[in-house]
Amino acid sequence: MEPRDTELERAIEAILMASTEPVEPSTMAQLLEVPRTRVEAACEALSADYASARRGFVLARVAGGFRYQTHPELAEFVERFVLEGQHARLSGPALESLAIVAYKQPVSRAQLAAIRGVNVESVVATLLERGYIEEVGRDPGPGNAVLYGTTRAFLEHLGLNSLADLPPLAEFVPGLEMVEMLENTLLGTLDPLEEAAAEPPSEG
Amino acid sequence: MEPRDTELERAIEAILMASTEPVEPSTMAQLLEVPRTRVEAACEALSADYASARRGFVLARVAGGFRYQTHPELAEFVERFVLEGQHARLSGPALESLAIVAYKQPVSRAQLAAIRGVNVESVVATLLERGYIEEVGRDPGPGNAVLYGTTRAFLEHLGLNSLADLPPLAEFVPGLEMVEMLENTLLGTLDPLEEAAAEPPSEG
Amino acid sequence: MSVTVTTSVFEGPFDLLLHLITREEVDIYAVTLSDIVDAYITELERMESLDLEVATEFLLIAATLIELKARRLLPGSAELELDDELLFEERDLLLARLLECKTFKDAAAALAALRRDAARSVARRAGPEEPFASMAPDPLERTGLERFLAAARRAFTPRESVQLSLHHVAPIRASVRDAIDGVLAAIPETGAVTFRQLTAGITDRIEIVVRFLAVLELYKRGMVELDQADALGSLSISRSDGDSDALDLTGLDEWDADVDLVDGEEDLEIDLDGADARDGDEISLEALADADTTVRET
Repeated sequence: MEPRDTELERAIEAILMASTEPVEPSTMAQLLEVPRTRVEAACEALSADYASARRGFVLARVAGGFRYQTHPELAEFVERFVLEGQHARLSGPALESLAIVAYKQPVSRAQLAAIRGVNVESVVATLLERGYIEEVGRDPGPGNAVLYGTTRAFLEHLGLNSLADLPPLAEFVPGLEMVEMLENTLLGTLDPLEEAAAEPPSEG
Repeated sequence: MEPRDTELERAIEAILMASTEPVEPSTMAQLLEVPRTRVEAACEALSADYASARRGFVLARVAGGFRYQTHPELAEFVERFVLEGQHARLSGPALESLAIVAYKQPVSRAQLAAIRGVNVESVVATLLERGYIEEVGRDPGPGNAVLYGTTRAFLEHLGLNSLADLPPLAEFVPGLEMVEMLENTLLGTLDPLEEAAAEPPSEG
Repeated sequence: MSVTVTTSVFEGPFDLLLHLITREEVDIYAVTLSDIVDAYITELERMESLDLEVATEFLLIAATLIELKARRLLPGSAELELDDELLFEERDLLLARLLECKTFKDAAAALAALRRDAARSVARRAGPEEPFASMAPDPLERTGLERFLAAARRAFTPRESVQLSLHHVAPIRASVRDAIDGVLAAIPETGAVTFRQLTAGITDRIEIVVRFLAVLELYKRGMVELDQADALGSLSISRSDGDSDALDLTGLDEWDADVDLVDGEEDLEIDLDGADARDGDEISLEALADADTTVRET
C-alpha cells in the first residue's frame, strides 16, 4: 500500500466542495496532474476517514464521479431543512416505462408501447421533462424512430455509479410459482380441479 | 467545557452540506431543538477538528451563518477546477425551450408548452434565473399571458451581435408543411389526441 | 374528446390482466379463467368511451381471452381444432407478455427502492464561494452556438406519428422448440445449472422468457428437475434421474410457438394531426359482450 498523499487529498476535498455535481476522477487527475488511480485511491481513503470519524456527510461515487452528500442516517434532519430537490414522485406507469428504458436502451417509443401495451406519449414526455431519459440516436431501420436512453440525472437520481450497478434483469424474471399460477389460469390444461370448475357455464 | 455531542455535530454537518446558503445558528437550533449556544459550540468544535485534521475545506462563519468553503491554501486548484473542470451545461429540454423562445419571440408559456408538448414551468424558471430570457410584454388576448423574449446576455453568451445573426429557421427546417404545423400549434390548435394522453394523477 | 380512465386502464392491458389473475393469491386454483374473463370484460365496460389507441390493445386481449374461454368450455370439440394451433400460439404469447410485464413491474419496484434510498442523501450543490463563483464561465457559453442550433433543430422537428400496432404481440423470433434444444445442451450431465447461467449473455427479455417456457416444458415432460430454495431465489435446473437420451420432439408441436408475426403484421398509422383517426373514438363493447353471451349459451 502506498503512503497517503495528504496534499492530494486536501486538493480533492477542496475541489469536491466547490463542485455542484459529481466530479470524475479523470477530471481531477488532469487538474492535479497525477495518475487517475492515485485520485481514486485518495478518494477511497477520504471516504473511509469520514466513515470512521462518523462524519455527517459521505463521499459517494455517483454517475461516474465523486461527490459529497449527506449521510443517510441523518435524513430526518436534512429533510426538515431542505425542501428543494424533492421532485414529485413518478407515477407507476412512468416508473415502469423508465425501468424498460433503463434495461432495454436504446429503445424506441414504439417498442416501449409494445411492451406496456398502451400509448406511452405522455409518459415519455414526463421522463424527458424530468431529464431521466434523452434521445440517444435514431433507429437505422425504416421510419428512423427516435431511440431513448437514460441520462446522468437518472443515475444521480437513483444514486448509482453506472448502469452496470442496476440489479440484473434476470433477478426479476418471475419465480416458478408465479409462472405456474399464470399458466394454470390461462392454459388450465394441467389441473383437474380447473377442468371440473369449467363445466357449468355459470352466469357471472 | 462541555462534553462534545457527536450526534449534534453530525446533524449540523449534514445540514451544512445540504444547504446552498450560509445557515444561521438560530435556524439550526430550532431545527435540532437544542439551545443556540450548543449549536455554536458544536460548530466551533467541528471547525477546530477540520483545521487540526488539515482538511481541504473549512467551516466558515459568513454573514451571520455557517457554511463550508474551500481552504484558502488550495485556491489554486479550486480556481483551475472552476475554470476548466466544471461541466455546468444547460439541460437538453432547457436548451430546446430557449431555442423556441429565441426564434418565436415574443412567446407565452402556453405556446412554449404547446410546441414542446410538456410542462415548461421549471424550464422557464431556470432560463429566467440565468437571465437568458425575460418578460417582454403581455398578450393582448384573454388572460393577458406573459410574453417572453431573449436577453442581451443570451446573445453575448452565444457570441452573437443581434437576433438577426441567428441562422434562419428555414435553413435547417425540413419543408413547408412542418412550418405550417408549427404555426397551427402556435395558434393554439392543440391536438385532441394529445390532450387525451394527459398523465393520470396516479402514484405507484 | 375527454376520456375518463381508471388507473388500471392507463397502466395497460397486461397490467390489468396480471392484476386480475394475481390478486387472489391465497388459493391459485380458486381463480378460473371464466372469472378472469368476466372481470376483464367488466373492467372494459367501465371504460365508457375509449380512446382508440388505448382501446385496441385491451380489445385484442379480451378477444384472446374469450377464445380461450370458449375453447375451455367445449373440451374435445372437433370444430375448434382448426383454430387450436393459432389459439395455442396466442395463449403462449399472452403468457410471455404477462411474464414480461411482471418482470418490468418488479424491476420498477426495485428502481423505486433504489430511489428511496438515494433520496435519504442530499448532494452538495452550493458550489464554490466567492471569488470562485463568479469566475465560472456561463453554461450557455460552454454550450456554444452549434449545440444551441442542434437543440433548435430538435425543438422544431415535428414529433413522430404514433405507431399503433394492431397486433397485441410484438414480432418474436424466439421459438420454444429452439430454446429447448439450447437448454438441454446447456445442462451438464451431472450437477445443476442455474437459470441465470442459462440466460447469461441474453439481453432480449423475450428470449429469456422463452427460455423459461422451455425449462417449464422440459419440467412438465419430466426431463429436468427444478429447485428453487426460496420464492425469489435462484432457480437451478438439473437432468432428471433415468433421463433417457431420446428426446421425443414430435409432441412439441403444440409448443412450437415459432411466433414470427412479421408476415401477418398490420400496423395502423395514426397521424397525430390527422382528423380521420378520430372517427373511431367510441368503441362499442357490444360485439364483445355478444361473443361472451354466445359462449355462455353454448
